[in-house]
Amino acid sequence: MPLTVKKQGEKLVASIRGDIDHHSALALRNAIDEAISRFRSKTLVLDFSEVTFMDSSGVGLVLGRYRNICAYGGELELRGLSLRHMKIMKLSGIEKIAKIKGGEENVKAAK
Amino acid sequence: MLTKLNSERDALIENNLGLVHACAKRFKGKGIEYDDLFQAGCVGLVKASDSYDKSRGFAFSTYAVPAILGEIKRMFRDGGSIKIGRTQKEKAISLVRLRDELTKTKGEEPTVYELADYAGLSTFETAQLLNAVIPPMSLTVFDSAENERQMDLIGYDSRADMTDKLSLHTSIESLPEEEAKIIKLRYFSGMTQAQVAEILSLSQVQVSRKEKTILKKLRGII
Amino acid sequence: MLKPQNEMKLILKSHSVNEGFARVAVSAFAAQIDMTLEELSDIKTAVSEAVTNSIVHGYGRKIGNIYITCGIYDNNLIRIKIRDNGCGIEDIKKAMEPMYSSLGGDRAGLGFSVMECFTDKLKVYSKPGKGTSVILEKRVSIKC
Amino acid sequence: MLKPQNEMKLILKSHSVNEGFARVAVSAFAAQIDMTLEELSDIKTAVSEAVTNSIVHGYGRKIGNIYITCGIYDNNLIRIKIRDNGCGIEDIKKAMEPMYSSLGGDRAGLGFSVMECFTDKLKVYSKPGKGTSVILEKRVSIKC
Ligand SMILES: Nc1ncnc2c1ncn2[C@@H]1O[C@H](COP(=O)(O)OP(=O)(O)OP(=O)(O)O)[C@@H](O)[C@H]1O
Ligand SMILES: Nc1ncnc2c1ncn2[C@@H]1O[C@H](COP(=O)(O)OP(=O)(O)OP(=O)(O)O)[C@@H](O)[C@H]1O
Ligand SMILES: [Mg+2]
Ligand SMILES: [Mg+2]
Repeated sequence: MPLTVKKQGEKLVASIRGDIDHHSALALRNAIDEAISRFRSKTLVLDFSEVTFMDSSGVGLVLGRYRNICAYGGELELRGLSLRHMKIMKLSGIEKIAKIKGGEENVKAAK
Repeated sequence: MLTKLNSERDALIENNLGLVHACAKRFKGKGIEYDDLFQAGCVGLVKASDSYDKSRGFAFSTYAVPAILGEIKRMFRDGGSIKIGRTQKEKAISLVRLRDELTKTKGEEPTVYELADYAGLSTFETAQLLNAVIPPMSLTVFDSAENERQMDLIGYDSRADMTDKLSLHTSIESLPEEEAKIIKLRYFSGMTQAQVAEILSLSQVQVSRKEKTILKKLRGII
Repeated sequence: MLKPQNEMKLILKSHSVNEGFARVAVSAFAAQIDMTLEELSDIKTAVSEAVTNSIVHGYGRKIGNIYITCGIYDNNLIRIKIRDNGCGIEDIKKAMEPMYSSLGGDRAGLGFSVMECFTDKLKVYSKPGKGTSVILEKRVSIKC
Repeated sequence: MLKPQNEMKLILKSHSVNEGFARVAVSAFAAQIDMTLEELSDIKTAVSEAVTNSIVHGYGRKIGNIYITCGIYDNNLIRIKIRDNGCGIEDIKKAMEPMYSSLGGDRAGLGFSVMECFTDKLKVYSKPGKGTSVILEKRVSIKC
């Protein structure tokens, strides 16, 4: 599974590797949701720094995990988004609800 | 009788070296030296001439070409069986690195043609490889170009072999706890500086600075 | 539309494992025009969206054929058509609105927006019960 | 022959620039089965020979379509068909003999021998004036 889930302090960090499309998103979703319910962390961090391809299925993956972590009263943080992936994310307005870290330049550059 | 047979066999070999050249030429530029391809092909030719039976009515080439190709094919096998994923990934990573280098030296992003040209690959192959992996390390702005290279050195470069890693391991024991932790997380767990910063409640800039000093120190020790 | 300089047609089954293959095949073909990696990724992303729609919406649980045509025209124009014989779209205008999705779950409703964002032209033809065609055009920069 | 688990069809023009694309497309599709790099390049090599023959011999100076079907079957069997509507082959047995070539120049007459050597099965069907089909089969080793 191209996914590593680690507990880092209070945070649950899920690092995704490889391509995120509709085909790969299903397994990623199940694994991340399983980790959310097991660890019950207040903060879910999704790390995209090793994602090689992403289309709108990646946005759906994020929105779905956002809904899920909200149900636990937690919050969502996104890391390592490249300029290109940020551009796609921003079509959904996700930056208004999730904390985006480590790519401030990208957030701005992606208009 | 035996000597006659031998001279017949020698003639067969000598007269058909052209077959070996024809076969070897077919596989030029695929990562094996022409001389080696030719050598392997000759082994096939010798085997074929040993077992060739004229009375069966086949032309010698019908018999020899599959034997020659078979030996040449074995050469490619003997490189060991490499799983696709890994080598493709390595190749792709070096392509992206090449792109970054070219971007730096030329001041603008190279096109796929230019990349292919530099890497000596076809454009189709290049496109396919880039599909396999485009490491976003180089696409993200937040990791400075410098520590990318540091990561490459220890993370990906196959020349940074195990002995380096092992000696690094023993030297780390002599470091203060926090410093040892930074190096372990960065180079043995393969984490990014941002990840390490998170764990140690430091800023990424602090991790970057500390890492540089520790590496200098380690180089002194090693 | 003039005749393409070169053209390929690809027929795939609507298995989701083929999404990745469709991206690779189209971008490998398109790469015979010289362009930057960014432009190549734009094409990949748009194709991925259209193919995924045919799989997810067009055919749903069924397995059907997806027809992809990719043509290379003068002045570095790439034209890609992705067609399915699936359920079709009732209201194309509504379907193309950002954040609209007829499916719940994890769909963001952004597929068409992404296609628009990463190409120069997007056309959608569809007939309910018959199928859907998406045409993507991208003109890549000419370098000397 | 049972139904394939997955299958793709590709239609190309007989421009020589498409040889490379055909190789890449087939190998990208075949790569969904786990195999070694050598096995993958065996497949590429064989496909390349067949496609080149359709371009060089089948169509010659004309430009026609080349039809490639690639199917993945149970037990890691890959089956590839390369078909053209070109001039066809009079004497298939003779054409398949090593070092036989109907064209002079740089052609060594090794194409069919290479296909045979790098696959597990090779079948050739042809009708003069109608066209040629080459079927290549390769069973790749299962690795754990
Ligand atoms: N090929 C198709 N066949 C049938 N309906 C389609 C097709 N493509 C798109 N649609 C319809 O258009 C809607 C919008 O598509 P779009 O790709 O923008 O969003 P989505 O697929 O629902 O979500 P996302 O692409 O973000 O995962 C879909 O929900 C679907 O109802
Ligand atoms: N698709 C085809 N259409 C018509 N004739 C063909 C086709 N494929 C092969 N042939 C005939 O079979 C002969 C042998 O083919 P083969 O590939 O073995 O050798 P070649 O193409 O002549 O030389 P090489 O492949 O070494 O460059 C050809 O010379 C040609 O006459
Ligand atoms: Mg969609
Ligand atoms: Mg040939």
